[in-house]
Amino acid sequence: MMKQLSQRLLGPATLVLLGLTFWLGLWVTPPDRVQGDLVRLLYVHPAIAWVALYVSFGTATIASALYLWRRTRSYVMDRIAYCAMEVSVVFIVLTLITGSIWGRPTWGVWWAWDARLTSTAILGVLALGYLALRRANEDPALRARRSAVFAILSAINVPIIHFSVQWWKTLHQGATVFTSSRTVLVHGSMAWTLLFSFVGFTLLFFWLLRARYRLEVKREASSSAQLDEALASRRSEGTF
Amino acid sequence: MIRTALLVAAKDLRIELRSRVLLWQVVPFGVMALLLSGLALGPAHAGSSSAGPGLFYLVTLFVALLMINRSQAIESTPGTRASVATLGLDPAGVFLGKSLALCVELWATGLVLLAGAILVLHTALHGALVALPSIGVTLAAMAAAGTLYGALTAGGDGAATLLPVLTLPAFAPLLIAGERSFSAALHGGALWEWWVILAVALVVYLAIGVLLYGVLEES
Amino acid sequence: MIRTALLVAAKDLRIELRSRVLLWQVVPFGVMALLLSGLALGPAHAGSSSAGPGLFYLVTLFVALLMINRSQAIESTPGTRASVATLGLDPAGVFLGKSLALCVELWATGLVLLAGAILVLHTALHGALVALPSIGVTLAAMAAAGTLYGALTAGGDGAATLLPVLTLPAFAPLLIAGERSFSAALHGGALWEWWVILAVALVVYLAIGVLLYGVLEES
Amino acid sequence: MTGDIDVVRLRDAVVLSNGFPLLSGVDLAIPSGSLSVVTGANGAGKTSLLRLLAGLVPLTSGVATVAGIDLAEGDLRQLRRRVGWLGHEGSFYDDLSVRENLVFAARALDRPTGEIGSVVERVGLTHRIDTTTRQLSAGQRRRLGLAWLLLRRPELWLLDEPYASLDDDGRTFFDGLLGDVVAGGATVVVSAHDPLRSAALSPRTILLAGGRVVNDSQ
Amino acid sequence: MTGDIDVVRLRDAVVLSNGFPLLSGVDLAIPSGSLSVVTGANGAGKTSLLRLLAGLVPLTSGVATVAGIDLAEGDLRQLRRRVGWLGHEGSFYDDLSVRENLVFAARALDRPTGEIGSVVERVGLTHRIDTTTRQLSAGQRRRLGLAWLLLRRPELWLLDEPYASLDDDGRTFFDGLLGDVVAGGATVVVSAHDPLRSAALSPRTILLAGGRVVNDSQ
Ligand code: HEM
Ligand SMILES: Nc1ncnc2c1ncn2[C@@H]1O[C@H](COP(=O)(O)OP(=O)(O)OP(=O)(O)O)[C@@H](O)[C@H]1O
Ligand SMILES: Nc1ncnc2c1ncn2[C@@H]1O[C@H](COP(=O)(O)OP(=O)(O)OP(=O)(O)O)[C@@H](O)[C@H]1O
Ligand SMILES: [Mg+2]
Ligand SMILES: [Mg+2]
Repeated sequence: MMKQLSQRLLGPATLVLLGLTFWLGLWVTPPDRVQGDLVRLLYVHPAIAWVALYVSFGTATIASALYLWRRTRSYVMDRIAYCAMEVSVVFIVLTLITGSIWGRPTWGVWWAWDARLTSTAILGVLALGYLALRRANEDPALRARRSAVFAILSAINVPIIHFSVQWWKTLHQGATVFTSSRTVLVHGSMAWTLLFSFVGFTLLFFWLLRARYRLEVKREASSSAQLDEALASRRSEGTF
Repeated sequence: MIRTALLVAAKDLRIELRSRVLLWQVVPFGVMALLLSGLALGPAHAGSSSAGPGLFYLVTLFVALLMINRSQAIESTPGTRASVATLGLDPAGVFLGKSLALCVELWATGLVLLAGAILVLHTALHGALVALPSIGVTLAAMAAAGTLYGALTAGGDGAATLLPVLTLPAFAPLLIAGERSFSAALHGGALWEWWVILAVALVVYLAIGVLLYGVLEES
Repeated sequence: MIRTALLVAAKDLRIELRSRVLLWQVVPFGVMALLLSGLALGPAHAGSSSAGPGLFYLVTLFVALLMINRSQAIESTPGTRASVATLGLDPAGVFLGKSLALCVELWATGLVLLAGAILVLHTALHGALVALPSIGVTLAAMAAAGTLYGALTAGGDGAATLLPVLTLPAFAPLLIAGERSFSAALHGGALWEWWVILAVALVVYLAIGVLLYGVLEES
Repeated sequence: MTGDIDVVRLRDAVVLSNGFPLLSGVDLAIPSGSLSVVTGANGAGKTSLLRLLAGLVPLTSGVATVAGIDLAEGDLRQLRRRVGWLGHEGSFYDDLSVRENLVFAARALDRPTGEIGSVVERVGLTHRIDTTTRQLSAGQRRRLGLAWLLLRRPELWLLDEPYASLDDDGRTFFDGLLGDVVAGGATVVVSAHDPLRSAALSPRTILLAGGRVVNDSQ
Repeated sequence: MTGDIDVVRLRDAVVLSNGFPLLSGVDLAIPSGSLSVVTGANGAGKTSLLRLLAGLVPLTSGVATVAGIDLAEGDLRQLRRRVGWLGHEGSFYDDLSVRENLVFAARALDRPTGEIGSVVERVGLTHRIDTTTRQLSAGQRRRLGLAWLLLRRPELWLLDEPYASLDDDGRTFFDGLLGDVVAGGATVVVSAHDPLRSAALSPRTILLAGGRVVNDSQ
């Protein structure tokens, strides 16, 4: 009952929160002293990056680990990992795009050899590699095992991205939202907008994940309907 | 000759479309190599746009090696070689066809890599557009040379590893001319001479291929 | 586990010695690539010894890819896989053995390339010697990671092209750490932290390999 | 040895490859110590069945137990150690010689390498013992495959068209070998298009069509 | 058609590979329009002989003429166009389907692609016509090889162990095909370990041993 209700509410809640974020971000919050209206990207880029790195890649990694662990091994986990990784590609690309858009006016270039930028791009290639690896393996069990191992190996990159700003002391913004002292360095309406954007994009992720998962289940179901047909035609071979 | 060339090119491209090796594997590899080259050289070097053309060609070169390799691998499963040999295809046509298919694939990959260079290495968009024709010719010459050298190393053991050794020296002049003309397009300078060199190289490789490909095929 | 590892390593090294792919094909490729990278970047960049470590590692990386590829190709003729699978070798041992053989080969090649870097890129001899241990660890980590990723892509179609895509990003941190510690050895700077990162990477890859290699093998 | 009486037990076993059913529901029980021949038209599923039993292709649905190990859940590596496989392309490490390949197998199995000479003698490859495997003729490769199996002495022998490319001597030797193996208590499943020649062997014949068993002489 | 009466004429033909004599001096003449079976123990040199005749391995010494073309000096490509080859591994472009492979062959030979359907029908692959070659079973590959040859209709058919991995139907079809081919005036040389089955065919038998002819039924 609760589960159904929360599922039913996922879509509307996402829409409401994201709508609120855009409304607050574009019209209500003030422009920044230094950045001017560019600061409004603050309500998009960090939240998307957060979802790309932690929420979606994290989901994929945890699901993969659960698949590899014998006690929780099931294709449900494999499917979740796969769908999360696909959605993750979308969010990584969005991170790169919003970051580039922000970088052009602030740094004067679309791209820089900054450690965070490069490692984020590498994460994108890893996610694509994951999808390519799935394509190359046809046996479902082997595919699930191999891609799970690969997802876990790839996850090593996530902390590297996070700490890259400290380790390499480069161009990219240091921790602003999640500082080690956990005090938010922005205030008032901006803080609320930021909060909404994080929650909103996180909900968006789960919404997309659910949609993708259902599609995958449907695809598998339709292929199991095809299976009966395939079995019948195979059995009739050679029995003329 | 032309008919054979088209037949062979269509076959190679169809196999590529079927297996999607290019889309899923070679292109991401190129993008990755671009990122890594940038990293390996450190921000100081990579950022300076004077390194852009060099890196672009270096990466294209490695991608081309993968693709030449694949282009030969298609022909060299044990049985294929014998069955196809007995079709008695015109070697000049086979050469042109395989070059053509390789060229199309290289162009497609080259465009992606160029976009990457513009985004990642700050190569000026305008300069890149000016350089486009010279890049096209360079890649075409690479395709022709690669097909030639691919046939040279085909069949033997470890073809995959022998190929680069032979091909790299042959690519060196192309690489230099391509890089210089790209740089010239970016920073101004004489475009003509490099153009001529590249076009001559293309014609020479095509001519050698048409004349000698038959000799290279396993007897 | 150790017995299996030694058995497998001995077998791989013997096959390499027999076919001489390393000596005749991979090493010349590396040297050639070193020269070409120097050329592609133009005298201004290549001559400056600050690019030396980066180029050295970039070339080593591509050489390593060829060697990983070869290391997997040995196992994957259609029949071999089935026959060897029915020997039921301990996967952890197979992983260690193949890593060991690959590591030995990479070390040998690395030495040659380092000599090339000293000669061609004017890398300081003294600095190179100081960097030697860190290079050794980096290459060992590459061997372990490469074996792991090699198994990941084994058997599927187009394994040869999928391998680099998956391996390159994994090598990126190794490449950076290796390059930085090499640079530190040349120009002074903290060596320790890179050492630690590299050693941790090596241990992590070995541990993952020993634990999970069996999972990756074709069922 | 397994505790079971049946070495192979399949119920409604289905194997899919890219959505195509290689096996479309096989029911089969093979008792330990027996000799069975699997026949059927080209594409009937003989090779697929043997590969399933060897743990080389995954079971999609149904129940399958081989040598007491459940194919869906059990330890396939354990299983593979107990079966012997001779495929269409019985190839090994192409760059190693006949002797080196067998030494590798013997070491991997903790067998004394002293046996190798006599095994090679039995399959008639003594004059080619130092030839690189790549250079062997088709029949010689098949013989090397037999040597590999003789060294391993598996519980369950799975042989895919063993007659193909063996010469007359080879076939006679092979039939003799089968007799010995079965007499020794191991189980043999052979796929073949020709009936076995040896009159001394009276195998059970399993006929496949369309990926399942349509006739069974037992 | 050649002007010669003998399609194949070998005198003391030697083929070396890495210093090892695959053929150690073969004398042989095969008249046009005949059917010959090459037999011999494993490693006797059957495959090597057929590969020599197909122009796939170079002649080291001696004299060899096939279809009027001198193997040492003549245009091998010309020769290859006139022979048909079916090897141990009758494989084609693995990533193309049966149909696509045959279309490629037909185009390459300037044949109408309309024939393909009927050729595939004859070899019994109609239900697999759109299957990727990689996925075919061993016998189906062999059948595709036959289809390839039927499309080419060569002058000289060189078939290496064609029976291997064909099922009963396949062999019957194959024997019928051989009869037609020979009746049509083409020459066929087959290597085989089994005698051909069809009583209607009475081939000449050439026995090889140690890389040369030791017995010839003619
Ligand atoms: C292509 C360019 C860019 C990429 C790939 C990128 C990537 C990322 C990633 C991955 C994160 C999440 C880090 C984490 O939470 O551990 C992030 C956060 C952030 N980015 Fe960017 N970024 C780019 C450009 C920019 C630009 C130009 C700015 C502003 C000048 C910017 C400002 C921020 C801020 C404020 C955060 C939140 C930081 C925090 O609280 O940890 N980014 N970015
Ligand atoms: N993905 C696929 N799509 C369609 N058909 C497939 C696919 N994969 C395999 N097949 C078919 O499955 C069958 C495989 O059968 P298998 O190799 O087991 O046959 P077999 O009985 O060993 O035949 P042979 O006597 O020729 O060796 C073949 O008919 C093959 O064409
Ligand atoms: N380089 C080499 N060194 C030693 N022996 C070699 C070499 N190359 C080939 N051989 C031998 O040459 C012979 C090749 O014979 P071929 O393949 O023609 O035999 P075949 O009559 O077709 O045998 P099969 O019946 O097994 O197919 C084999 O004995 C093989 O071991
Ligand atoms: Mg079969
Ligand atoms: Mg033979």
